[in-house]
Amino acid sequence: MKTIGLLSVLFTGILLMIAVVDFPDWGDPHSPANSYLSTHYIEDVEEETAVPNMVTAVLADYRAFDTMLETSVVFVAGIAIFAILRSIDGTSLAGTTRRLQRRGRSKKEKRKGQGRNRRDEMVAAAEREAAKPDLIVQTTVRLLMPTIQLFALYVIAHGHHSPGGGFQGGVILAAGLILVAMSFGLENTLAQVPEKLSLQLGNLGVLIFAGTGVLCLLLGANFLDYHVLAAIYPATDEIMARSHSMLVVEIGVGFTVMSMLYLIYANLSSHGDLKKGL
Amino acid sequence: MRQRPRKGVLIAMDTLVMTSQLPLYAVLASALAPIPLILAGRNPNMREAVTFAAGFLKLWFVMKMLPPVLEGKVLEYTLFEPVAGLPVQFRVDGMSMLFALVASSLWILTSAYAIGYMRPLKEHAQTRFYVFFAFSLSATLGVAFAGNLLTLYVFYELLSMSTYPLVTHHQDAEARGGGRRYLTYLLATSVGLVLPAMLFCYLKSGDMTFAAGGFLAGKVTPTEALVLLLMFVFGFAKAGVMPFHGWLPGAMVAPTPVSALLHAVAVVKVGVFCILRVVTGVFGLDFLEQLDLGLVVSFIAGFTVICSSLIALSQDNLKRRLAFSTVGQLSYIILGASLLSDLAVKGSMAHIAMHAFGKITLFFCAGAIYVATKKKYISDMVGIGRRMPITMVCFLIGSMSVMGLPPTGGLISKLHLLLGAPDSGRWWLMLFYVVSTLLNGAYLLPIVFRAFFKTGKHFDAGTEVQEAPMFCLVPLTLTAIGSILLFFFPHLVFELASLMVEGS
Amino acid sequence: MIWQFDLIILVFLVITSLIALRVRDLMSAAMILGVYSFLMCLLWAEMGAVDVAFTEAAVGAGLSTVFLVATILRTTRRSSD
Amino acid sequence: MDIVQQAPILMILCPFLGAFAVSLAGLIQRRWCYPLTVLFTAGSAYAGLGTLIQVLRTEGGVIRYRMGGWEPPFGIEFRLDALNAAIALMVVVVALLVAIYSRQTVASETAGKEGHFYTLFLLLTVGVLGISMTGDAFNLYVFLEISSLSSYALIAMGRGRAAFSCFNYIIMGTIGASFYLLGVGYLYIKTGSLNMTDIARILQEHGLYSSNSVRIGFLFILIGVWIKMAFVPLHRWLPNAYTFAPSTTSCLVAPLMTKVSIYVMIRIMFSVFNPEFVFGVGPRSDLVVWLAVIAMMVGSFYALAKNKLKMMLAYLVIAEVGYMVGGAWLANATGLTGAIFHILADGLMTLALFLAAGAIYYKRKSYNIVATKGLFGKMPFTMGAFAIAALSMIGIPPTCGFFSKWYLISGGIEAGHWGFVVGLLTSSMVNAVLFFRILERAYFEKPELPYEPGRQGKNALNFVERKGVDEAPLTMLAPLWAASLGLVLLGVYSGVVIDFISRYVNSVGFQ
Amino acid sequence: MLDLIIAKFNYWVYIVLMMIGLYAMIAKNNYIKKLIGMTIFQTAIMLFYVSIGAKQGATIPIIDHHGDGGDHGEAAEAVGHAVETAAHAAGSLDPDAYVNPLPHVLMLTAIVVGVATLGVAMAVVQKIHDQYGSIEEDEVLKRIKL
Repeated sequence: MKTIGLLSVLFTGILLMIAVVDFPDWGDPHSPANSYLSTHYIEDVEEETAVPNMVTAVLADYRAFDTMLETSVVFVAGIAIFAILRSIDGTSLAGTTRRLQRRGRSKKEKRKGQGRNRRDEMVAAAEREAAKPDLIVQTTVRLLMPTIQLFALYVIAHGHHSPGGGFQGGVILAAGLILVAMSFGLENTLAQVPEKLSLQLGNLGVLIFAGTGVLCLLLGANFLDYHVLAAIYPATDEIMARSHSMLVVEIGVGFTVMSMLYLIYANLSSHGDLKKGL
Repeated sequence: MRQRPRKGVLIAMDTLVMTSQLPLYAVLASALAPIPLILAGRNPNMREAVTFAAGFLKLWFVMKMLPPVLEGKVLEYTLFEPVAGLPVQFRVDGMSMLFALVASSLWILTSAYAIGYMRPLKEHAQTRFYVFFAFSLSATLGVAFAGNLLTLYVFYELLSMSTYPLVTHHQDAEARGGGRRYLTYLLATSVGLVLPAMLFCYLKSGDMTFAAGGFLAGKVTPTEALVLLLMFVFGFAKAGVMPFHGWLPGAMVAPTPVSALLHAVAVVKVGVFCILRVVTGVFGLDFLEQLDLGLVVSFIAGFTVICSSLIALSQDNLKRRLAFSTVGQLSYIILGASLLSDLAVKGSMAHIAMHAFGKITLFFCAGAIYVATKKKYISDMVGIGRRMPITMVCFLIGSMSVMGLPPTGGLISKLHLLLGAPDSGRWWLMLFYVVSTLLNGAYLLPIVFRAFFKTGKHFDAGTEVQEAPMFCLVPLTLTAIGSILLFFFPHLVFELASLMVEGS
Repeated sequence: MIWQFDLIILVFLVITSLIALRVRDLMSAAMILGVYSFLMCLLWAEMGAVDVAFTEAAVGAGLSTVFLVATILRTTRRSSD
Repeated sequence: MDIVQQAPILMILCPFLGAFAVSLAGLIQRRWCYPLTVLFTAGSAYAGLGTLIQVLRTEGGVIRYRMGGWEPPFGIEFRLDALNAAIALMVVVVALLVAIYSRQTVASETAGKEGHFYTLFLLLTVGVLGISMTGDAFNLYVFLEISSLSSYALIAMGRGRAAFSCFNYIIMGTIGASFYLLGVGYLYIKTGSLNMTDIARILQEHGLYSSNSVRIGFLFILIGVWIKMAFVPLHRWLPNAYTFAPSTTSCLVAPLMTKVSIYVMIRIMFSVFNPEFVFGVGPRSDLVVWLAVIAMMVGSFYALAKNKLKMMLAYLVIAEVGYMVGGAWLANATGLTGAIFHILADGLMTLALFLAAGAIYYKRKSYNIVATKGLFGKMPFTMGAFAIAALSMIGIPPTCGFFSKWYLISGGIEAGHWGFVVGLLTSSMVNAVLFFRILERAYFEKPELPYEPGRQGKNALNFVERKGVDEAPLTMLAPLWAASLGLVLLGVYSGVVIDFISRYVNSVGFQ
Repeated sequence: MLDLIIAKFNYWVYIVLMMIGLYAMIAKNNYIKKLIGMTIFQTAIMLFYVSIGAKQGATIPIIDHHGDGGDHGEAAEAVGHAVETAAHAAGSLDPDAYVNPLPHVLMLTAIVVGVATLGVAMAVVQKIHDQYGSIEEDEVLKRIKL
């Protein structure tokens, strides 16, 4: 395996290096990539969409379809991890685990003797000790949480004008939840934000995105062609309609990303039974 | 070498092509029969009635096509066009007609015989048997009516598939082995040889429709033509040219009506029919003569004729002996075609019909003996003439037809074949025919002789006459009579055969 | 865009990636991967790709590491290579 | 809203929105998932028909759908021509049939997770459908990832070695997708565009074909899709992954994933690049055809050595990939036509075979070929359909397998590549041996259940042998027979389909 | 030659990173190590894309409003060096002043895809650990053969 790996890696590497010779210089403003599509985006983005952050504009409007699918990729990942790890009836997965672990351990014992096992136990005990809720951590998290969430909301809402948007905001929200789950225990967090709710939120997020698109369809334009939505928003022209719709869409992205990443963490850290986190 | 008259080509241009749905109906008559057959499956009488109805319906459709064909018309019907400019198409001409007539009339007799055979032996899954029987008849007619190579190939494969359940009807270890051999030979040759040959032809000539004088002339180099010809001759393994004859004795595990059908009507005849079609319709006699390729085929076929007759001599199982006899007789037909003379080709065509009647009689007799006495081996049949005189008389008639003795139809076709040899300028090829006729006699006549004039351990002087059931007896008598009738009235057969040679 | 700065980060990237793969303790590897991601995020920010850098900081250096740690705690910490 | 104009997007929106509807329904009442899935895939199939008709009617045979109304190189577009309209329709039809079929298998194999299963099922359909419809190189990558991620999950839900083989699949799949992404990046750095048509135009106008990075970009895209389609020697991940997946998953994944990768390969080769460039350097195309021949041999002979029905079929998928890649690389129009037609034909064949295997598993609780013993008596309808599919796989007329082979062999002869012709014929024969071995067992032997070490205990005890005919339920038989009859119909009407496909092939511009 | 190395050093390093990641994916025995390799591999490709979009002397792709905010909400903070306000008012920006936003958009997507794949892969690793009690490839293979 090592030789095959090395050979194939060398092969790809050499190929790629041959190609690099042919590349335009790094940072060349007049390379084809920097002078064709990007010129259009840079020059016309504000006129066409009224959003100064080009990345947001391209992400949520020109290539909004990509973004919608990307959101659903997160959704797929959440569902996928759930489908793989989660044990519904609680017997099949857990049962085999225990049996196999026992078998595995007995083999290990035979091979390496008792000492290793005792050390394992000590490590486990230390881990158990460390896993106990810590007052300092909890207080800090209590203090931090509102700031984190506020910042996340700012990132989502202000994505038009500064770096950020639905993704980043959603990830920060999820990180906040995960922080809580780590310091207060997963069960406590799940009591506040249950699994079902986050799944529903995840669905809701993509549906907000896709729904905006379908609304455009219903109003007679192509999918995700926001300009027709001017008919719905009060007092906006077609260009501002794009800008507003992008915000709506970003909020949808934020919902999905937050809830799905949170769910992924919940499943991964609790090994699919959602009982005990890290 | 004598130049063949060019008349045929001229006639071909004059022939009227007529669109008609009759060929389709004739094929569908048996292809759709399985539906009522399955529905009536629980009631044997009803089921057999359906079979007969389908048989007569089919024969009627075929007969309806006879007058226009005799007038020299070609009936055409396009089914669908899978490849642009290359439809799956029926074209009914004299040759198709001859084969279709033989097949559809013998189907009725075989069905009747099947009743007499299957019921007393209490065979299982009889409905399935009749269903696939009907399917294979459809495929046979499809081959007969095929207007181009593609169609021919399609129905050829369908025939292989639909006869497989028949061959392996007993579903035991022996049937399994035989069936496996059957499919291995047929599929390997058709996929491995015919398909590429066919595609090569198509790519070289851009055509596939059978035409008088063929469509390959001038399109391929002599070497290519030789390879293609060999691929076709060996590829249509149903014709049993050695060394691809191995499936035939293997397929003897089938119930006798199936063997009869395989040997006399459907499968092997389809093989030689295909070769005849390819020789006349794809290469064209002129083209082959020009390249002098007939001789190669002659030798292959001649070798098979002699070899198979010798093997037949050593067989004790009656059905196996008949099987090897069939292998030989098939190569007669191919040998005739390879002579490339009008006379011989006509004879080949006629021999399909003549041999069909003769050989089916023989198989029917073998089956009847099995039904009545459960005897399979020739050594056990000494003196059986006392027990089953009618059967054995018919057996004698069948043998005579196969050997080509008067007053049976076999004589007439064999005469044509024989005379075809000097006609093509290779009189010494007659040797093959003469030697093999003698051998035929050597392996068939002793059976009859010993049946009547000797006493064996099973049948002594005191044996009472106890024939097979009527359903067995009547068909075999009818086919035997048919063989004799063909001696006196061979006109229709030859008219159709000459239509083929001249018009095709 | 300051290429000297760029070059230094790139060198560190290669070093961290190699260490992340060499270390036998998976937990350390996960942490070093976090460092790697953070360096990558710096690099992108320096190249003007602020949005990407932001996302990488949150996702790569943050969540990925958490996921890795979670899995390592749920399976085993040691690696044979 | 003009329904006809919007047909392409509706085709993809149906399963997309359906996925979320099913996901929500799964939270409330799991019974609703199945009918909803069928409903949404049926809607998609209906829209697919509409799209096809629209393509047929349009002047020039190309319809374009702009996402968000933006001009193509700036926004994303769907671009449907004769090539992908047919393939997209095949995809939705397969999805619909599998959806109908899935009722019992999903309930029994992934009990309690129906909602998630169907959500992933629909998203996988979205991914595959999107790959076949989009005209944007990067959008294709996103779709590729959606389909991959959902197929990872669907496969990992299986039993036995599923997780292990799924991990290998993830590693290989990620390498494949990343290589594709890398290749697109290389094209982007030279052309500055992501739209396929636009890339093709720029390559042409600026004469970039001789550029090394364009060539290597092309190569990376190729290697990427080859990994995705399990082309020899990159095929090792496939058999295990397909074998241990739940049967519904393999029914959906096996006919779609590899075929769609082949579509991507053809699209990149002939729509983004052109034959002149692709076959410009002589020995290279020859080499690929030889690889394809090896793929056929490896697939067929390994399949022969396997005693698990599904494993066998999985190896056949590898062989079939060889057919199609070889056909596309024969460098002539006939071969390409054959390859494209074979995508459709093989999609249906593989579907029918896997459906039958699933039905057998459902009734006999084993994939071992011993379990097929005597099945003609037990499950006559399932085996009948299986036999038709097997005949198509062997290439017996009038099934479509024959006609696709017809074109492939013609292409091989035309190109003078005898190795390919012989390889294809050999592989057909091996297929014949393979399938008749099973059909023989099913026909001649007495029904019997194999002893499988892993399946003793609870499951084995639950199995009660019933007397007489013990056929799969109608919801499984109906799609199975639809697929099998589809094979015959596709064969009979192959003329029409080929006509349609040749519109694309003619536009490619072979000399 | 030196020119070549200096002008494109970013690309060289990305190739090195990619090779490291790819090698780990193929050759490492530990599943988590493979996944770490996968992350490195993917980020290397992202680095490549972002490098495509880099421009000498350009600023981040957010249009800088010098006090003319008003209708478009509040003005963003001034970042980087100045952009001609006059040119902006006329509606035509200098394309050389901003880096190419398109690769950024693409890589945002790629990052998300990367983390999604990582998550799914880790779930599978946990399942493998359940079944075979190990996350070393050779150990798992041994268990399967048993």
